[in-house]
Amino acid sequence: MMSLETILGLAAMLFVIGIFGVLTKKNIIAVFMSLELMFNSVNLTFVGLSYFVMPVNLVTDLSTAMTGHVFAIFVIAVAAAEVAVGLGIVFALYRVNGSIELSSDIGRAT
Amino acid sequence: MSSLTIWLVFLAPLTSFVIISLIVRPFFSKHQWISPYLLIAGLSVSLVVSVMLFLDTLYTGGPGYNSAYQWIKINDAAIIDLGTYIDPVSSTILLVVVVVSLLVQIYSMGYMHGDIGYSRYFATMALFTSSMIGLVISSNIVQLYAFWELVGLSSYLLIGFWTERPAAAAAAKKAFIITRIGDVGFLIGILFLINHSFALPLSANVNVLHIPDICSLAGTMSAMIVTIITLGILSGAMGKSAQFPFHTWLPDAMEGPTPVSALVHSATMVAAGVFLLVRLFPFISASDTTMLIIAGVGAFTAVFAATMGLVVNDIKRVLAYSSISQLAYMFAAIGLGAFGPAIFHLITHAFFKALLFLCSGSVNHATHTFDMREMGGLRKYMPWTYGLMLVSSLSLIGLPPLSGFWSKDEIMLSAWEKMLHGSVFEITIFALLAIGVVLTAFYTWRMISLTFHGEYRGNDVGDGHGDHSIHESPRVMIAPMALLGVATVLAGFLTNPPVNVGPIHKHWLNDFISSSIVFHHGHHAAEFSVLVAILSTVLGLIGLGIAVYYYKLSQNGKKEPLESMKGFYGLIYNKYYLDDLYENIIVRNILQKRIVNIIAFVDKYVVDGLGLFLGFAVKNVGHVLGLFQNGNVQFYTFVISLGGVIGLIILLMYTPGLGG
Amino acid sequence: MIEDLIFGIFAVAALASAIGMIALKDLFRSALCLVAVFISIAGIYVMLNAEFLAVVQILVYVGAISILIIFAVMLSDDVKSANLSNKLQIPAMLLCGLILAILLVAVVSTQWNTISDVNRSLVDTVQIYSVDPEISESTEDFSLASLLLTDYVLAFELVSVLLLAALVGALSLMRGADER
Amino acid sequence: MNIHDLFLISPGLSVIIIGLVALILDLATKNKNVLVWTTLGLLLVPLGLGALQLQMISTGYILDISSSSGLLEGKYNVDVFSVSLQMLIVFAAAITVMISGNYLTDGYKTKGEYYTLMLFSAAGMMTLVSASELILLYVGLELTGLPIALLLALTLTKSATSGALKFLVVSALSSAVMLYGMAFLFGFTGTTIIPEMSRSIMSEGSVVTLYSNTILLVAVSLIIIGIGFKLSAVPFHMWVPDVYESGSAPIVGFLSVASKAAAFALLLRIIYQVFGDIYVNWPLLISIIAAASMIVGNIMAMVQTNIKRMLGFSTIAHAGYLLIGVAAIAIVQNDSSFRLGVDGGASVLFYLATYAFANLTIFAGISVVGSRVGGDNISDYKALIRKSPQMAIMMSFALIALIGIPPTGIFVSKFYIFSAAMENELTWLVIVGVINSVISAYYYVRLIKVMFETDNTDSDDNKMDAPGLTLAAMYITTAGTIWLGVSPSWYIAILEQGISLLSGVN
Repeated sequence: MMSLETILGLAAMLFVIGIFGVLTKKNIIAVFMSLELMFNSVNLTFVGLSYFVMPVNLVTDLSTAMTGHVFAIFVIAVAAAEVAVGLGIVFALYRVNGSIELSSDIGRAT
Repeated sequence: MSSLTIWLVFLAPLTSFVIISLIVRPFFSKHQWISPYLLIAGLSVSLVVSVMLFLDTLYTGGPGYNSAYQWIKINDAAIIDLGTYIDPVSSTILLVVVVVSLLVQIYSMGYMHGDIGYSRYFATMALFTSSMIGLVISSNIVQLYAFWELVGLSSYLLIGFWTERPAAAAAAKKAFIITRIGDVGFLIGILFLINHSFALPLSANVNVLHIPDICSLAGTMSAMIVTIITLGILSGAMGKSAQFPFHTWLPDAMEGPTPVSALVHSATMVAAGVFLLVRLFPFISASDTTMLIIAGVGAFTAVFAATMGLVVNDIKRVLAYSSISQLAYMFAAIGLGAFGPAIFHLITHAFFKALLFLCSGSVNHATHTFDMREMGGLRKYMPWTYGLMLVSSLSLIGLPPLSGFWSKDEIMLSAWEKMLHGSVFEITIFALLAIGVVLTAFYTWRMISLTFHGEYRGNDVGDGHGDHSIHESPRVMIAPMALLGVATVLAGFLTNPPVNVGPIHKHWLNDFISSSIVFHHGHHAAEFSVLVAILSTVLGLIGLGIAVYYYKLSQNGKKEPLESMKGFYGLIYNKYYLDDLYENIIVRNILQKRIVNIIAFVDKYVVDGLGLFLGFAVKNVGHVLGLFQNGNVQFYTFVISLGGVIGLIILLMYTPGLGG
Repeated sequence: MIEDLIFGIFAVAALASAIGMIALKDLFRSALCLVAVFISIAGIYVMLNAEFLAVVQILVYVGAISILIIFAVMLSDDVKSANLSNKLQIPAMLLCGLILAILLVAVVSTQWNTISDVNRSLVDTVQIYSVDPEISESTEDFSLASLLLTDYVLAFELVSVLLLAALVGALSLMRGADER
Repeated sequence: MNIHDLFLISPGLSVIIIGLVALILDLATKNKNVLVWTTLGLLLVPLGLGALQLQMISTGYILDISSSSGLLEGKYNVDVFSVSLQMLIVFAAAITVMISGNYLTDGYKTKGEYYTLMLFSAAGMMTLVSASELILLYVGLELTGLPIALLLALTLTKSATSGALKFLVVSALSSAVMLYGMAFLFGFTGTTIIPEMSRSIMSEGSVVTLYSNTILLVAVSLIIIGIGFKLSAVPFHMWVPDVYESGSAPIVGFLSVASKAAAFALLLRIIYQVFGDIYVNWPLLISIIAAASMIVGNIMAMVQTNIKRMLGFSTIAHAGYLLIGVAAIAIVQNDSSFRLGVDGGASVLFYLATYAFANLTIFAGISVVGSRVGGDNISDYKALIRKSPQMAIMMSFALIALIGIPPTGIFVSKFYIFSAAMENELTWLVIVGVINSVISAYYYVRLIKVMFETDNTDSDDNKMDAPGLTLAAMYITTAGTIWLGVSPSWYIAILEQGISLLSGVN
C-alpha cells in the first residue's frame, strides 16, 4: 500500500487542495496557509521520490541518495522565510492603514 | 576615388549635425547664427564630392561598391555591411539631393530668421540630409532600411518642429505611424530575403542583402516568394511616397516649416520610395503582379490626389496633393517598366516642386498665412516670387519647354506605347494619367489665380500697416529660388533631350541611368513622339483654360466653381473620409475600444463583478485581512493555473507520438 | 502490513485535515488543521527514511510557522468566520479537479525508475545513516549536515543570505511603519 | 571550498558582501552620499571580476578549473553565457543604485536596507543565471523574488504594500508550482544536476519510453508556468501592471530588466540543457505565448494613462518579442524532431542587453519626474522638454529605441530575433511581431509627443533639475543604446560563443 504511486497521489491531492485554497480564500492568512500546504506536498513528493527512485549516479556517488532530503530541507527554510516576509508585509500594511477597510485601489487593466 | 572620399559626402553634413547639436546649441546659444553656416559648409563639401562622384560615374563607370564595416553577420549569404554603392542611379539622385538641400538651407537662413529654435532647426535638417544621403549611397538593403527609418525620424522631428502647435505634433505622429505601417511590409520583405539565404547553397556566393545581388536574385526563388518580397518592399515605398492608401500623412505634414516641406516632403524623402523601386527594379520587375499593382496604384493615386487638390484652400496642401499626384506618375512609370522616365521626372519634380514650396514660403513670409482665401493680388507686391511661381507652375502643368514637360511627356509616352498594344488595363492607366494632367493644370492655375491675381483679400492691408507688411522676401531667400528657377527651366531639355543638341546626346540621362550594371538590359527610351507631346500639352491647356475661365469670373474667391457639384465636393473636401476611417473607426473604435474591451473583458466584468458581489457578503469581516476579498489576486492565479493547464494540453496534443 | 496500516492512517489524517483547513469557517481551527497536516506528513517522513526531516518538520513548521500564523490569525476581528471563500469556488473546483486528474494520470502512467532490490539496502543505509552513524559500515560521511556544508554549501550560504534579507526587510518595514 | 571555487563565485559573492557593507555603512555614517558612492564604487569590483573571468575563459583557463573543482562541479557554471548575464545584472543594479536617490530623499529612513535588499536580489539573479542544479536554482529564484517583494513594500504606502503582497503571493504560488515541476523532473531523472538530467533522459533513451512518460511533459509545463511568471508573459502577466503601478520606479525598472534577464537565462539553460531537443513540442507552446504577450501587451498599453502601467504592459510585449527568439531556438528537422540552434539564444541575450539600456533610461527619467511631480500620469510629462531638456531628449531617444528604430540597439536585436525566427520557419510569428512593433510605436510616440508639447502659456520656468547622478545614469544607458546599435557584432560574437558552449551545438 505504501508505494510510490500512493505517496505521489497523496502529495498531488494535498497540492491541489492548496491551489484550491489559494484560489478561493479571501483572507490573506488563509492564502499563506494554503501556500504552506503546497510546499509541504512538494516536500512529501521529494521525500517519496528520494525513497523509491534510483538516483542516477548512486553507484559512483552514494550521497546522491540524499538529494531529495537536502532539497526538502531547503524548501522548508525558504518557505519559512517566505511566510515571515509575507506576514511582515501584512503587519506593515496593518500599521500603515490602521483598521481602515481596504479596497483594491490599484487600477484596472483599462 | 578612395572609399573615405565617398563617405565624406555623408559624413560632412553629419559632422555639421554633431557640431550644431552637441556644441553650438547647448553652449553657444547666443551665437545661433553660426549654425546654418556650419551646415552649408558641410553641404558644400558634399556638393563637391557628389559632383566628383557624378562625373566619375559618368565618364569612367564610377567607384561602384565599397564596403567599410561589417555591421551584423547573419550567415554567409546574409551579411549586413555598411558600404557605399555608387552607380548612375545613386550618383544622380545624390547630386539632386545635395543641390536641393543646399539651396533650401540658404533659403532657410532667411525664412527661419528669428525663430527660437534656429539651431535646432538646422541640426535636424543636417540629420535629415545626412540620413538621406546615407539612404541614397547605401549598398545594403538593411543599411538602406536603417537610413530609411532615420529620414522618417528626422521628418517626424521636422514636422513637429513647432512644438507649441498641437496640430504639428499630431501631424508628426501621424506621419510617423503611417509610414511605419508601410515599413512593416518592407521589413517583412527583408526578413523573407534573409529566410531565402538559408536555402541558398554555399557555392552561390551571393549576399542576399547586397543591393546589386538582390537584383539578380529573382531567378533563384519561386515566383510566389518574389511576389511576397516585392509587395513588401512596395508597401514601404508607398508609405514613404504617400501613395494611396498611405497618402493621408503628407498633407498634414505641411504643419512643418515650409523649407522642410520643400526639401523633405516634396523633393527628397518622399521620392525615396521611387528611388527604392528603381534601385531594386530588376528584382521588382520579376513579379508581374507587383508591376501591375505599382502601375495601378500610381495611375489611381495620380487622379485621386489631384481631385483632393482641387478644393483645398491651404496653398501648401495644394502642393502636397500635387506632390502625391506627381509621385504617382513616377510609380505608374515604374509599373510600366519605364524606370528611366521615372528618375527623370523625379529630378525635374525635385527642382520645380521645391521651388513651388519655396515660393509659397515666400508668400507666407509676406502674408503670414497659408490660406489662399486671404491672399490675392500679390503679384503687385512680390514680382520675383510671382515670376518664379509662374515658371514652376507651368512646369508642373507640363508646358513646353519647361522641365516638367519633358519628363512628364516621357511618362505619357511610355504609357502611350504600352497602350498601343495593351489591354483594357493599359488603356485605363493611360486614361487616368491623361485625366491627371487636366486636373493638375486646373488646381495649379487655381492656386496661382487665388494667390497672385485679383485683389488682396487679407487683413494685413486693412489694419493700417498697409504695404509695409507685404513685401518681397529678402535676397537670401530669393537667390536660391532663382537658382532653382534656372534649373526648372533648363533641367528638362538639357538633361534628357529628345534629339542631339550639340555636345549633349539625345536621351543621355536615360542611357546613363540604364547603364547601371544592375539593369542587365537597360530601358531604351522611347523615341520622342510629336503626337503624344501635343496631346499632353493640349490636355494641360484644357485644364488651364477651364481654370482661367472660372477664376476670372469669381476672381475674388467668393465661390468655388466646384461647390455646385454638391456630393462630389463634399467627398473630396473631406478627403474621401479616409482620415475618419483611419483615426476614428480603425484606431479609436476598433483597436482602442473593441479589442481592448475584449482583452479587458475578464478584468472588467469577471473580476469587478466578483468584487462587487462580495462587497456585500463580507462587510463585517472588514479590514486588512480581507484584502483579498475582491478576488483580484486569486483571479490572477486562476488565470495562471488555467493557462498552465491549457499549455499542457497543447503540449500533449501537438507533441508527435502523443496523439497529435 | 502494519506499516501499510500506519501509512494509511497518516495519509487519511493528512487529507482529512487538509480538507478541514479549507472547509472550516473558523480561521483558528483551520490553522490547527494545518498543524495536523504538518504532523501527519512528519509521520510519513519517518516511514520514508527521513527521520531528520520529520524532526525539522515538527520544529520548524509546527513550532515556528504555525505559531506565526496563529499570531496573525489573532489579528482578525472575527476569527470565527474569517476563513470565507470568494466566488471563484466552482470554477476553481473544476480547475483543481482537472489538474488533479492530469497529475494522477501522469503519476500512474509513468514508468518510474524505481530502486532495484540490489540497491535497496544501500539506499536505506545511506538515508538512515544520515541520523544514525552507528549502523553504517561506510567510512564516508553522508549526513545531511555534512552534505549541506560540502556539496550544497553554496545553496546553504544563499539560504542564509535569504533569511538575512527576510530579517532585514521585515525589520525595516516595521521601523518604517513606526515612523509613519 | 577552495580558492578556485571562491574565484568562480566571486562576482556574486562580492555583490552580497557589498550589500552587507551598505547595511553597516548606513549605521556608521549619517552622510548618505557616502553610502551611495561607496556602493557604486564597490560595484565596480564584481564587474571587474566578471571581466576577468571572461578574459580567463577566452584563454581557456576557467574551463579547466571549473571541471576539476569539487564542490561546485556541475552545479555552478562559469561560462560566457552566465558571466555576461551576471555582468548585465550587476550593471542594472548599479544603474538602479544611481537612480534610487530620487526616491530615498525624504521620509525614507531605510536607505541601507534598501540597497542591501536590492543587491541581495541581484545576487539571487546572478545565482539563477549560473546555477545548473535545481536546489541552487530554487534558492536563487527565491532570493531574487523575496527581496523585491520587501523593496516594493518599503515605500509603505497603501497601494505599494498591497502591490507587494500581490507580488509575493503570485510569486510564491508560481515558485511552488515550479518546485513541483522540479520534483517531478528530479524523480524522473534521478538527479538534480541539469546536464546529467538530459543524459539520463537520453539514456532511458529510446523515444518509445519517452512517449510513455507523460510526467516529463507535466514537469516541463509546470516549470514553464513558474518561469512564465518571472518573464511576465501572457497568461502569467496579470500581476505586472498592478505591481508596476504601485512600486517605486527604480525597483520596477530593476525588476523589468534584471529579473527578466535572469528568468530568460533560466529558460534558456533549461531548454538548451534539458528538454530542448526531445520530442516535446515546446516551440509551439512558446510561440503561442509569445504572440499572445505581444498582442495583449501592446494593445493594452495603448489605452493606459499611467506611465508605469503603460510600461508594465510594454514589458509584457517585450517578453513576447524575446520569446520569439526562444521559440526560434528549435530548428525543426525532417522527422519533426528538433535540433537546437545558436541564433535564437544569442538573439535573446542580445535583446536583453539592449532592452536593459533603453528601459533603464526611461525608468531613470520616471524616477525623477515621479518624485518631483508626485504622480505617474502621462500628462505629468507635458512640456518636459522645457523643464528638463536633457532628460526629455534621452527619454525620447530610449522610447524610439523601444520602437526599434535604427541606429539603436533594439533595432539590431529585433532584427536579429526576427531573422532567427525566419530561419526556423516561424513566419507567422515574425509577421505578428513586426505588426506589433507598429502598434507599440503608437503609444511610445504618444509619450514623446506629450514630452515635446509646449504651450507658450506655461513657459514660466518651472525647471526640473535632475540630480547629477541620475543624469549620469541616463547618459550611460543612452550611450549603451547607441553603442550596441552601431557596433553590435563583437557582442553578438561573444553571445554566440556563449550559447554554443552552453548547448554544445554550433
